Amino acid sequence: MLPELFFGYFAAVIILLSVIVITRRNPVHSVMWMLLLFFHIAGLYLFLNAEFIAAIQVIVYAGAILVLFLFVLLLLNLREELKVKRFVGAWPAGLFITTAILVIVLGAVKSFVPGPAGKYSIEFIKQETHTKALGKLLYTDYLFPFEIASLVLLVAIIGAIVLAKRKTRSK
Amino acid sequence: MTNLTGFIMPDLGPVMPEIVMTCLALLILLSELVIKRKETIAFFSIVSVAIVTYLLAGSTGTTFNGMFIADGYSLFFKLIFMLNVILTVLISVKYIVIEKVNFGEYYSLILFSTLGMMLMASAGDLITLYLGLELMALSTYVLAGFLRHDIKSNEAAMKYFLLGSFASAFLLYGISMIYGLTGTTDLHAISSYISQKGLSGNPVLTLSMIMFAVAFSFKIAAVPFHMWAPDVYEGAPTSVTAFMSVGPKAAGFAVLGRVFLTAFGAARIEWTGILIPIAILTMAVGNIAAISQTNIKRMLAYSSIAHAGYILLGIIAGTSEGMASVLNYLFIYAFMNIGAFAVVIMLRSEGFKGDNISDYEGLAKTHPLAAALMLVFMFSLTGIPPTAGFMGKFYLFMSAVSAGYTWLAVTAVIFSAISAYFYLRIVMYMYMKEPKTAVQLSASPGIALALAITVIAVLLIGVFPSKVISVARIAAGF
Amino acid sequence: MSNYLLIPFLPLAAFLINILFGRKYLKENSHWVSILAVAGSWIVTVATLFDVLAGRVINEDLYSWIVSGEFKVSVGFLIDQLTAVMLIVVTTCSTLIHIYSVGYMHGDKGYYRFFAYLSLFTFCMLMLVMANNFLQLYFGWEGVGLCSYFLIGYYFDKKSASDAGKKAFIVNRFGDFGFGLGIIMIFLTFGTIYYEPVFSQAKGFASQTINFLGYDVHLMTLIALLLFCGSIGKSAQMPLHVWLPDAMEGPTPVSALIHAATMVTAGVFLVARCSPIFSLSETALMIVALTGAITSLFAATIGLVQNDIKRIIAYSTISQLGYMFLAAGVGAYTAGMFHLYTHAFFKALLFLCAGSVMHAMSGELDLQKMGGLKKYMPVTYWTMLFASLSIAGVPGFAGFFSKDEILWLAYSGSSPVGKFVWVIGTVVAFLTAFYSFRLIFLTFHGKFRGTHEQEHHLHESPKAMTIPLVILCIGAVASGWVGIPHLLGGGAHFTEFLKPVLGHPEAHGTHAEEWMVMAISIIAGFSGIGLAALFYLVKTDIPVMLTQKFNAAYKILWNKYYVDELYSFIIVRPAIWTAKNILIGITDARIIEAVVNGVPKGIGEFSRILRKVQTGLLQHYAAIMALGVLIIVAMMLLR
Amino acid sequence: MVPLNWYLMLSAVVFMIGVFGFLTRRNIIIMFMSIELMLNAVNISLVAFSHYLQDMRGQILVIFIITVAAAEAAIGLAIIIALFRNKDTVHVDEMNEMKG
Amino acid sequence: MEQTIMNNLGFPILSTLIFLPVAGAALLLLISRSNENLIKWFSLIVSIAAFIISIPLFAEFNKSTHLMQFTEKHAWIPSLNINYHLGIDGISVLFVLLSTLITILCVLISWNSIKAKTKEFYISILIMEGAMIGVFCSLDFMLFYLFWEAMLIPMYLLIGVWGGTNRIYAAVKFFLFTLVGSVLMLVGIIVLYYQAGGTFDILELTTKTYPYKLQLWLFWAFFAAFAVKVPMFPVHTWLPDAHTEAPTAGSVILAAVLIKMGAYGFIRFSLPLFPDASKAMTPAMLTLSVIAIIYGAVICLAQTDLKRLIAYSSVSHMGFVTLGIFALNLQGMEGGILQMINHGVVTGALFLSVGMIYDRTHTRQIADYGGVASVMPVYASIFMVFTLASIGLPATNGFIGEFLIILGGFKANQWAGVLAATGIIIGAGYMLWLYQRVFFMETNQKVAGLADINLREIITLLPMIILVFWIGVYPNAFLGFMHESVKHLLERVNSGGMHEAGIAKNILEIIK
Repeated sequence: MLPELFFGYFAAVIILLSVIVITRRNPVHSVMWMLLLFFHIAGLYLFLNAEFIAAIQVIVYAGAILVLFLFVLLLLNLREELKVKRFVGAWPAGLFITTAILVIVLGAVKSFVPGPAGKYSIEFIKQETHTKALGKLLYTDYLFPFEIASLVLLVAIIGAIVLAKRKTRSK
Repeated sequence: MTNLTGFIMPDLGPVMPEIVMTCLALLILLSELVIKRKETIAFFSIVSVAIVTYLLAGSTGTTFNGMFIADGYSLFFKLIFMLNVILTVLISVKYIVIEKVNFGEYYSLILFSTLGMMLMASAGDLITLYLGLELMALSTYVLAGFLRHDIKSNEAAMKYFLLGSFASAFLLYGISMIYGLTGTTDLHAISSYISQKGLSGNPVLTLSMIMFAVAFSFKIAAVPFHMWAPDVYEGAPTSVTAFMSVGPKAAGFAVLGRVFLTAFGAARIEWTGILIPIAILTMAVGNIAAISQTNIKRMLAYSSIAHAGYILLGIIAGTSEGMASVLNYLFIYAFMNIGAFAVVIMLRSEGFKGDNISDYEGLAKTHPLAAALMLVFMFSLTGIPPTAGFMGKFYLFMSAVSAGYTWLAVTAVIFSAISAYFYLRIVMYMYMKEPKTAVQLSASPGIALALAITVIAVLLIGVFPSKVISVARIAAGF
Repeated sequence: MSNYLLIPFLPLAAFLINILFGRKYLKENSHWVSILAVAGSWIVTVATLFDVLAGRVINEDLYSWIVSGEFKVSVGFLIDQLTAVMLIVVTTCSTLIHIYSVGYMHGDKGYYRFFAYLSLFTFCMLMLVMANNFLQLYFGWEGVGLCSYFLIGYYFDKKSASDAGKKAFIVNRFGDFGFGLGIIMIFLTFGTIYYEPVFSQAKGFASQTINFLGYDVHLMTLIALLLFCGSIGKSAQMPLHVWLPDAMEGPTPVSALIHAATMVTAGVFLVARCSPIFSLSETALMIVALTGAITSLFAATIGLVQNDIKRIIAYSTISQLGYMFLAAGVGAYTAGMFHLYTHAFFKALLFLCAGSVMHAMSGELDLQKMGGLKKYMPVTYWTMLFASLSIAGVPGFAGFFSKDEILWLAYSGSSPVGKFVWVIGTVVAFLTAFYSFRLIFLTFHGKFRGTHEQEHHLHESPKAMTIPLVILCIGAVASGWVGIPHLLGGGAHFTEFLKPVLGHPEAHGTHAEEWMVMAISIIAGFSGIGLAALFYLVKTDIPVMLTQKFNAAYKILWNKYYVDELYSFIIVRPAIWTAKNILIGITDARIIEAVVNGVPKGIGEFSRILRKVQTGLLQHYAAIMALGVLIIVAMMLLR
Repeated sequence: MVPLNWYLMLSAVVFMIGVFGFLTRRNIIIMFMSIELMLNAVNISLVAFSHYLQDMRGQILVIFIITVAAAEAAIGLAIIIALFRNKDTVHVDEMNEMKG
Repeated sequence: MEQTIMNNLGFPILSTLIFLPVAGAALLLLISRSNENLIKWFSLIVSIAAFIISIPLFAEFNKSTHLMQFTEKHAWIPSLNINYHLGIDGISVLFVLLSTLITILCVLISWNSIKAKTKEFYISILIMEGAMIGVFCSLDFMLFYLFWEAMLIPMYLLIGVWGGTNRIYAAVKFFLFTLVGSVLMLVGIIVLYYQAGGTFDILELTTKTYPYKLQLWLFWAFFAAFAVKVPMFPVHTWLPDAHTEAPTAGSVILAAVLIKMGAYGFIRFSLPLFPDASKAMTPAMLTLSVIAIIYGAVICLAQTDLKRLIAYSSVSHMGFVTLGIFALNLQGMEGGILQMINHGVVTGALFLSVGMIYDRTHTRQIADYGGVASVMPVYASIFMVFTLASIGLPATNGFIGEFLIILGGFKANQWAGVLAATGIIIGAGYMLWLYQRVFFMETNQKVAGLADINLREIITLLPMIILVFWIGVYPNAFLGFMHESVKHLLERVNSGGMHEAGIAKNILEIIK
């Protein structure tokens, strides 16, 4: 019963916070609520025995990405945002579409049958420790994607510089 | 395995071209610091691509636990990507000077984007696939917004970026579902699990296929996930538009073919049901919307949408014949589309945008050669023999008919006939109207070379398609 | 013995020489080429005639023309008795009229052209009569029609002339439509279109019926009637007679040669040539006879009131052609041919005389403006008088013998309508005499009614014109003497000559009856002349009074029974109206083009709608993507 | 034990909330945040799968997703800054230079 | 069974014929744009050379066989079993000759009338020639289709660039009309390929039999392509526009060769490939043909534009051709083929003639003419020859064709024969009326003082005049080519598998 209650709490809060995030008039408030949302998601990860993921959720997502958002928001200084309307005129149409998809998707996942179980049982992870298990995999089997990810980040750096730098160097 | 000491370095042979490509791209990125003449960088880029192309020939095999597959299929796509890079660089050299964005990053971003495409073509695992896709996409977002001071370019980048991320999210949702359903992300493993368990018809499988279809449709600009394309094509720098119209589209088809034919091979009935309406809509909307365009880049955007529709026929056929026709078509498409963009780029000169269709009025009188080249490309895009475009379409329709989709082929040919209307309009403007303004062509050796390559290829493949078709057939697994 | 080839090909050569070199080199000397050629033909014809008289019939192929499977046809020549008669008529008339034209056409700017056409006409006419198969006949048939078109429209800068030429050609096409189908039917029936095998096999099909366009019809009747369609057109019979009066727009020698002596009689020749087929169908013969009879009456009545000198003769021609068909229709082909032969002379003569009058009157054609020309142009007067006597059937003249034979055979023959057509024929004989002499009296007698200037100008025509008149006059008087019936002590040589080809009907009558028929026709002729004399010489106010009293009838006759108007109303105008308003206006423009232009227009409209969907707004794009997802998801998962 | 389905449903709901936000908000940055929301929804399901399938792949994918999200954030925000400089707005319904 | 007779001339004559003009066009590219005289002379020499090379086809042709002659075969796309396979038989040989001849005339007629973009013009003409010959020689469907569509490009340019005022509309209409038709055929070809087990070889395809239902579908797919090209009613409306707006050379090529390809397609492909469907569809085809004959002819009565009138007369004349073809008997078919040549000669010549006077007056309105015969007597005479040939006067070529067609048509269906014959009456009507309005009557001020045609123009028309009479007087010289091939074709059609009853049953099934 307890896990269900626990899940129930987190699920309810996550959904609630999601709704709050996307409905705030002030983007800064949205970011703040999102921070809270991420913490809850991290909590859910812990509940799923994924400590490392929970950690980076907080550190990278909440700590880096959201801060970047906040930074940009403050840079842009959107004061008038508080006065104009938040949603586009046709938001009920959006609501209808999303709800409809949601209903169908929920109908589809209802009968979900998971695939075959792997070897990383909870006991195994507990014995190996989560971070270590993950790290080993990441640097052996998933070395290749890992390298690609590094390139993605490199491109992001180049891109950010190219797009956001102020002075043009062209002759 | 879990013990690090047991780690055996995977075979790097198959992945060598990508590794070299990465190194060279980084080198070019750094070389900008020392080399002042950007043309040299362009030249280096072409040399790098040539080196990579050379390496491609010797590197086949599967490595990284099946995450990277270098087979004929990926090889052929990589050839298209290399071609794309070479032609794009050739037409860019002068253009980016005119646009005042002559930065070295431009070339390295193109190379990184191409690297992403190569990874997509070779992806044997959904994780590499996703990362390759993102690598390509992020580079392209940046390239689309490369004209920082141009509002249209900004807007194009913004639209492309937001919608692209939106589509990626759908892809991820699909990946997560298929992962949950099969417990793996390896394409072959997924395939064998699905056929073994008889999962065909499972709603979650269908849902995840839909999500894949959505994300890939976005990349290939298929209706209704094409909405970004006209705006982005228009706003992005023309050379980037040319690049985007071939590279990411081909990469999209590479993963589409790989995922749907390999991983979801057993659920063909379902995914043809998804793709057929998309294909028809794509052909319809692409061809019809192009008719009333006034901007040539936008028109070519719709044209490229329409072409995605035709190519989908080869995927829907679901046979190796179909795949061969897709490969063949994309190869031809690279030539004719970039050729067309090369002419478009030539019209851009200092202080003159030259991207309105009306700018082409009387081009045959002022610049007969350019007009003649454009004519060839337009007829090729329409699919009129003896140009390569015809051979490409012909083979596509053949594969569709051979797979039993005669009615689909009929639909396609009718839309292809409709397409003649807007391609001919360009020819009509060039040849049958009097010039209003004196258009200045900004020709350069690069563009001249690119045009020579493309036009010769278009005509040569149009008359002697045999080699390309047989190579495509080998690549598609004959 | 292939000299006969010279007969048609000499004129052809003349045509080619004239048309190629006439304009630049020959100019006023063009006539020499043509005259020499046609005279040469005449000489060869006479030689050939003697061969035929000696019983030698020529039937040879020159070369194979069309071969398509079992359909084989050659250019070939058949010269038998019938052909020989036609050859004589054609070459003689042609030669004389060529000569006449030298005077008549003198100084015309298209002099070379005129002679070229005449030569071409002669060639075609000769090909027509000399053919040994139907298709070559058809060639000649259309060829003479073409020349007729050229020559009617000779003064092409006159609208009326070019209209008339066109009308002649097109009206003839209506007839040829049937003729052509007839040839096709012959081929499909007999497997060949050569005369000889067709005629020899015809008897075998005598009782056969065939389904034609859904109706079961007697085969031979069908073929005969289809062929007769051609005759109707060419010989200007009802209802396709309308072109001939208009054809008078051409130069008068042309009217004489083509529209009196030769071409228009081709229809009669066709019926005579196909007599083996016609004879097998009583229905067909009856229709031929009735068509001929009615046409002759009909044309004669119109001729009564016309004032245009050439038109009167034209209606007279129609009427006389009707006579010939009447003859053929009662089975008296020889009589028909006999009349054809005599008619050629006197009718050509009439026309040439009319031409001579016109020459003197500077082109004036209206009888009402003539009068008293006798003293100015005696040769013309006397020759024309003889011609009129001949046509009126005054005993001793050529026309008398042929007309009498027709009437007698109609009366006595086995045809069911024989008696009826005899009555009509007799009435027509009376009418013919009347209007012929009306013409003579109004033209040559009384006082001159034209302008003073015209009167001053009156003169006899030059020798080149009068000599042919005199020669033809001899023919008009004496040509009938070769066919004097046994009753009058003659040998009926003409009939005997043609008998091998055409046969001769049994006459079921006594000598007394034959005398009676002859007497009635003579009375009819003389009363016609007498009445004309009364009306136009003695009491000249009677015609005026009559026209006032019977105004309605007069109007109808004056307007030629409104046939032209009727055709214009039911064929020409509806066709053009349909073309303009229905085919162009509705089918092409509103239906086909509406689809053709409408579909692209619709696509274009749709294109603009699609453009509107592409709003440039990110949310809309995303929404459409999401909507796409929704639709696909719903489609795939809600099944 | 919490059924796997619950996680999936949670994930679906969050994902669709993200979609809704993307479709309806005018502010680009919030639209961007909606995308982050969608990614997090996927992450939830991936981690759940990973847990229930006793397989680490899902979690590895989550790591990559977070990486890519960071990269996307960098580029996305750079684009937004570049755009804001030229256009002085962050409202998407004011950006339709190109349409049709 | 060996189906072809190898070329024994010592050189690949058909390839030479196809590629000589194309090579000529390529060389033209190198000639300086400003050197117009050289361009013209060069094109003329190339076209004459092609004609001279084509003469052996006439002289060396073996008339005693239906087999393909002068054949060449090389692998082209081996992986799809597509070959470069050329050859001609009695049906196609005359069209090849006609194409080479017409091209010379087109070069000559354009000598002074084309003033802008001369180089492109002659390139288009020469490419056109190569493609036209290719269409008639191809024995591989793929090759055929390649040439078939390749023709569209130069023709589109000819109409659109050098045409009249409304040229763009006409060019686009022409292009789209024909394209829509031919793409359907493309699918048909592909279906046939798979049905026959993977071959595009026409000779091989025509030896096989196909299921009746498939035959019907494919028949209509091919019909779409061929009927548009012919053009049959009701898809004829592109023709008046294209003919009217095209420059003289364009109209001539269009009339003389291009629209023949539709009818040629019916003979070469539809009939032998789908004999049962063709037989079953004969009533429909005959009906459409007869409608075209009468419809085209009647419409001519109301035309006010010279070229438009001739264009509609083409509709009518091509109706005769299709009637002859679908009469499915020897006379009709031979007449049809001959009529195709005739129509090419006559209508081509009429367009040439109209072009000559148009160059002088720059008007196509009939009302602007009148009395031309007085000022241009030579021209008038020559025009008369073609007018007469057009209305089918015996001793001209028109007669032979039309007579054989009506004979064949009548044999096949009496109504068809009778109604077609009415077309001849109307034909005489509109042509003579046209002639009257242009050449006769009082001289219109607009044409007063025009110079008669010059030597170049006479030379241009001379071959046509010779052909008019040659075919008219001695048609066997031409009919002789086709006897064997047509006989063979008809055997194939008439022995094609199914019984009448079976067909009737099938039709009922389809109606249900």
